Amino acid sequence: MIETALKALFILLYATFVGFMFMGIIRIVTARIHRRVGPPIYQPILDTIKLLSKKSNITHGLIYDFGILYAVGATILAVMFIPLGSIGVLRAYGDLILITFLLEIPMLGIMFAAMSSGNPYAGIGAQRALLTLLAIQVPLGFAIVALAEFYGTFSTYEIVMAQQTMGWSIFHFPLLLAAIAYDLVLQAMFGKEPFDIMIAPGEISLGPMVEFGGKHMGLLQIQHAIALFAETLFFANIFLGGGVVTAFSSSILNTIAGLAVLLVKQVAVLLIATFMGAIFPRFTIDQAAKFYWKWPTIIAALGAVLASL
Amino acid sequence: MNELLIIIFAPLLGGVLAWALNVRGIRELLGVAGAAVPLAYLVKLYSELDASGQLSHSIDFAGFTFSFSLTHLTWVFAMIAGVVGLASTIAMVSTSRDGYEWLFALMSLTGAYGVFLSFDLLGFFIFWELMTVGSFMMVLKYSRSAGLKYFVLSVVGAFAMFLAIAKIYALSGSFAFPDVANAVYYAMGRGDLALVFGLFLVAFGVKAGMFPLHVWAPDAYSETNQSYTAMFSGVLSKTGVYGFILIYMLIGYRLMVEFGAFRSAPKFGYIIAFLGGLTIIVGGLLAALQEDIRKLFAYSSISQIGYILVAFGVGTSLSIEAGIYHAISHALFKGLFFLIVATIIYRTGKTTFADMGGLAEKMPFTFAMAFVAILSLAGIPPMAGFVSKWLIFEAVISQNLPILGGMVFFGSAIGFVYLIRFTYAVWFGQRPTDLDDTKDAPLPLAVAMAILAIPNIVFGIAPGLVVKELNKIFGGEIVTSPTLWELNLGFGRYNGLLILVWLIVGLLIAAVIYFLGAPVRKVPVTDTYQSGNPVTMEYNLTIRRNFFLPLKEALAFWLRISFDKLYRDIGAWVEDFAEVMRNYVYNGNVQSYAWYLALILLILAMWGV
Amino acid sequence: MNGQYASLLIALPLISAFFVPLIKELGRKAVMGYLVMITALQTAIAGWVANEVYSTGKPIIVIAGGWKPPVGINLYIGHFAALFVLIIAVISFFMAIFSFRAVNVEPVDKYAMLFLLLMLGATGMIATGDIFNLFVFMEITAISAYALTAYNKTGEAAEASMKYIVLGGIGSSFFLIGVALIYGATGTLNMAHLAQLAGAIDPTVAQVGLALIIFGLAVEAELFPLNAWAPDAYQAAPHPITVMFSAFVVKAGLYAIGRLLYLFQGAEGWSGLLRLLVILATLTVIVAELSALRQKDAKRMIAYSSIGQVGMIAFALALGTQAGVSAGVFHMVNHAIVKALLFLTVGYVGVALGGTAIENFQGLGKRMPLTALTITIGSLATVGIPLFNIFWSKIRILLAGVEAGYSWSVALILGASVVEAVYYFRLVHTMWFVEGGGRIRENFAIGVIAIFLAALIIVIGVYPNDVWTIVQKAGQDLFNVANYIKNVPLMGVGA
Amino acid sequence: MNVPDISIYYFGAIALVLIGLYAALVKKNLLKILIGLSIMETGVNLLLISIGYVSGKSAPILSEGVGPTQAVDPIPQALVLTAIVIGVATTAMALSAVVLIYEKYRTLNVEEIRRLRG
Repeated sequence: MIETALKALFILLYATFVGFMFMGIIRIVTARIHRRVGPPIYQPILDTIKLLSKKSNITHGLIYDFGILYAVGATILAVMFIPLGSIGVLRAYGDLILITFLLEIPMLGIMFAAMSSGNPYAGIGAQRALLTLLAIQVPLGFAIVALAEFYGTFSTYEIVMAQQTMGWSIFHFPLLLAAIAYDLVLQAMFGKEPFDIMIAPGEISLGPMVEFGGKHMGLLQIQHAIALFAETLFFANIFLGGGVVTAFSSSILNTIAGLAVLLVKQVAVLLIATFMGAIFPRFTIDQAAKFYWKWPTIIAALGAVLASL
Repeated sequence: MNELLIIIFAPLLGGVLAWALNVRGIRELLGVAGAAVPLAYLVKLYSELDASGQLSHSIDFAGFTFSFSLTHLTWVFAMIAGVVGLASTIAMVSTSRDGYEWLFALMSLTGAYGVFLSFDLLGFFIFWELMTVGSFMMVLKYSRSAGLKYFVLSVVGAFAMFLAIAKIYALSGSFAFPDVANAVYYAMGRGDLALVFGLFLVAFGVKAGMFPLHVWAPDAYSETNQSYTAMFSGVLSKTGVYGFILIYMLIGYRLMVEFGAFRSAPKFGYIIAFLGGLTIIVGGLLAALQEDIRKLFAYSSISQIGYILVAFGVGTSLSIEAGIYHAISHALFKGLFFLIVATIIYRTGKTTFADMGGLAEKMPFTFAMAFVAILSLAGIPPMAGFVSKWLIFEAVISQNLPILGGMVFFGSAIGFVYLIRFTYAVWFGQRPTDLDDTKDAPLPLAVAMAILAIPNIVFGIAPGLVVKELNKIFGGEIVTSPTLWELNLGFGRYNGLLILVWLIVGLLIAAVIYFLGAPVRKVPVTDTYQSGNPVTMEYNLTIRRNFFLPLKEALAFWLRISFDKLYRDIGAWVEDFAEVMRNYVYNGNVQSYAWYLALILLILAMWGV
Repeated sequence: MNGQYASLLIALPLISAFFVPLIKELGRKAVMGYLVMITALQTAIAGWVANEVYSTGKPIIVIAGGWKPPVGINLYIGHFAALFVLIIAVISFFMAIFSFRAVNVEPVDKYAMLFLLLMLGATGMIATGDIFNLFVFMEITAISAYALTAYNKTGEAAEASMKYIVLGGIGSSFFLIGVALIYGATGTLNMAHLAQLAGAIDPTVAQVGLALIIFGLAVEAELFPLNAWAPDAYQAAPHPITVMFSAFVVKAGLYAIGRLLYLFQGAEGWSGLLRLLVILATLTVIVAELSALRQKDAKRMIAYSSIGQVGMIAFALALGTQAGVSAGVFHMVNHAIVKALLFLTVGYVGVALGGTAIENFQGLGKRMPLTALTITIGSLATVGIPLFNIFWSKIRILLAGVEAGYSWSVALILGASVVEAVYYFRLVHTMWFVEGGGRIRENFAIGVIAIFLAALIIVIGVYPNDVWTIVQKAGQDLFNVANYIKNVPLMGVGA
Repeated sequence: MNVPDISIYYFGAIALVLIGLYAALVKKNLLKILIGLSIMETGVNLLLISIGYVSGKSAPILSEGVGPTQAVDPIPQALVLTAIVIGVATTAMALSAVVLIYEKYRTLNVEEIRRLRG
């Protein structure tokens, strides 16, 4: 019990910290691509602390508060189910479908909170977010199907273990296709260009986020950090072999090494997304939908069909 | 009198009495009693059923033998009818104003019970018709065109079924399910078999709302008493679903033998599953584009039934069990949704999104119920809706059916999409000033909603409860359930309690951070960021129409294809044809009529010689 | 009591018809009262006969003038005839009451006479055991029907009557040719005797003769396309007469078709004739239902519907199986009740509101609730909703149809039934959910009759067992020709 | 071809029926149609009679020197008598209907007497 609690606490802190670092990395890398210096890597943490310590907060009602809490809670829930190297609180129940759903539901909380403010920008943002979700769901679904059919199991942990003997998923052609599609989907999940339509800074004033400030925004930053961590972690686990290291005799060393391996893989995923985000302009929402329903879907479907053979 | 017959006929009796007496107060009492009695009997019979495995009763009537049977399968479906039927009738206490509605609502409930409990094809057909008529009358009162569309499609379905039944009867000389299954297995030819399957597919497809036979549902579901729609969508559509199980029970083996399998799914099942998948997508996309709250849920209902069809089509024990589970959760959350719609309409008198907004503050209880329903339909763990969807996903994908897998995935996203639309437009945003003194749900509606909301949560956290019953249907551990909270499929696990606990943990952590921060101050809807414009309530701050306009534009090409229009065209064509033919044949000239006689004489002469 | 008293069934209406002119002077009320009295008496006799037949299980054979068949002419009141004579009497009785309210055109005495003759003719057609006698009764029916059709003396009535006469005349001529051919080949006119000899007749003669007889009867039985007179006549005739047309005149024709068909079971080419009849019957159903779809006049609409139902009965009778015949007889009974109710109530609306156009039915649920309710019950029953009587006979007919291998026919009939449902429900919707005028007082006697018929519909629908047993016997009577031959005491001339 | 002499009556009768039918099918005047019907009936009656006719036999009236074996079949004759009566009644009915029609429509052309249709 205590061990579980400690593990959970560790995962939570680690995920939050690494997530904030990722946010910093994104900002730095983007800045460097733009030939700017960029903020220090810990800048997001500072921002969040500032937000959380605001002396005056406003609310638009109970749902406005609860939605935020729900988003953070659900994100925490999600991260618990994803195997983190050899640490994992609920990885035995880390079902592919469950995790996919859990990664989506924080958005529901944010939507609820944003919409309850009654701000029209939030409404448009919610609409765009949902259409993006709709757009990415098809390739995402096929990618998950491909994985499940290839490995014959839905357990993320078992998939990770299978990769230790069979090699990474992306070295199998059907799953390579799935991984490409999934990576394109990640772009939208991160909310990066060219699929940052739902936030669209400068266009609809951050969309769903427009009304948030103070501690609400702070909580959302934390949620964002954890979600960023969870999404990259999930990808690294299911496509890039996860982080299982058995080279050392000490299990603590193995764990640390595993975390390190995972971190490298996560950063790689992140960087790809950042590079893509930095060079593409924003799509319109129908362009995005048509895009996702075309190439990524075809690729992922092909992968799924091949995997099922 | 036999208990099964009481279960079946109690609602009808209650309805007839309520209609005949038609005294306010007594009418409602009789109606609710009519729906409550069968439920009580079902609960009472549970232990008996558990002991014996099957309770049967048969009577000779009108020269036929009718048999009724309560098995684990039919008990589950009858319970759906019982619970949702009861909730729906309780809600009708608030929304229904005359005996007419009580009569026909309860008549259709009797029909549904009869369909579930019948153990012979003729009884099945008769109750099917009874149910159709009852529900049709409910619709006809509100809209003639919606009613007739519903009725015509239903009757086409029912007659298709009848033809199939007659074919089977001509072969077996009996209607009883065991005899029928035997006769079909040993004696039916390939062509007849395909025909019977096709006819059943149409029959049950219509009632379940399967694409492309779904077109009646949006109109019929919306053009009636919304309390009744809870039963309409929750129970009556389940009879179609149950019909698909009957296909398996009666002709499934033979179809499998005769036509083989596609991958691991039987070929005939794959047809069902594929149509089910299309149903999910079409229903869901159209739901997102509706401007009327009732229609949104009508299409949503269609879409959700698609899941059940996909599950049934795959044809493994696991997938069928998953389908039944989804039938249960669909009945629960969709019943709940329609009661919510009923409450909204009852309190505001409005049905379109454009006229609503900001009701969450005014109707907190209803909103809480809506929240449960939304989470359940959207498939958010740990709700009943998630468990059943999860089971379907696993069942479908584990059978190596990637296309179907993609379809169900798409469906879950589209669920989010239209639900948020509903949430946004009804509960949040700016409230039109004429809704400022809207009250919360009246007591009967509140009770009815609570009846349906509680199982939505319970069956999600403790899926073992349901699975234990469903396993009995198949007589084996299809889904193992080590504890009440946990499901284990071998290749996937789910634990409702753990999710709940950790969600609470997550919420607590978030709450701690939240409460560490400075206190909040409430501001009105006008006090928001509006690009620097000052805003008063005069301005419209909510997107009231065409919320998903970009989706509509992206789908423009596909939206032009309408089966509804096709059927209407066929209908119009038949009417025109009838008109022309009538005027030519019965042209009023007696000499032409004499020629007809001569013509027949000529035919007789040619045939005779 | 002696079974020979059953001949009163024929004698009573005939004699009383001739007494009508005598009481003419007493005025309209007296004539109508007389009519009610006679029909009540007829009902009593028919009830007694039916009771006799069903309790002994033996048919009553009335032998005229002591001449044994086949030389003498006999009446054969078996299970079928007993049942239908009763139905005819009961319906006539009701219509006599209805006539009080519905028939205001003079001369009423002629009306009463023709009314009784119509009843007589139909009774005779069903009861007779002689093929030429059948022709005579058919002509009595037809001529009184011609006259009654024209009774309202409007242009339409005369036109309808004229159409009926022309088509009926052609039909009966050919019927007579058929009889002549059959007689020429067998030398007998007695049905039982004919049945005995049927197998031995020259096949061509038998075929042509039978075909012509069926052709002649089909005009009366409203088979498409020989039914073109029917909608006009139904529409133009006085309302009570329309009820009688639909409830038993056409049934008598159907019965004759069924009886003769099965008498000639042994004849060659019989099954071919059956197939032709099935085709015609199916067409009848389809064309009639489609024609009813957009009618603007409710009475005409129901007339077409009636034709469609009759087509279904003909279909059942032409299946050539016991199940089909029994189902057909069941449907005959049910249809007689339902259509009697519908034409009665619709006719009553016509009388009360001055016409039967669909517009007059708007808001009828509020204006004449009882009438509207009974029309609704009749409509639901016709459409074949469970818990109403027609449902049972309809599914039996269709099951028998598929069993006999006519799946395509059944499919088409089912398709036509969809159409039927549409126009009936449009009517129901018009009555209950469209706004109409103010409340109108409803006639008590007609209300009682309508409620009685509606109750009958529901009682049979909810508990069909007893009626089914009865019609099964009647169906056997029709189908089982060997029994028929056995029951008639043929004199000397064995097979 | 060995045509029995009785055949001529048959042919005659059938010819009459066909002539009547022709009139009913082709003539536009209502009265002519009714005349056609009458001709048809006559043809039928003739047919009936000829069926019972036996060459060289006398009428079936019991009188001096005419026993049952010398007479033709009496039944068709009885039938024809009945049929003639029926035919007269029908014709009378029809003519009265025609009178009424002419009063109301002022025409006897069947193509114009079509108020009831469809």
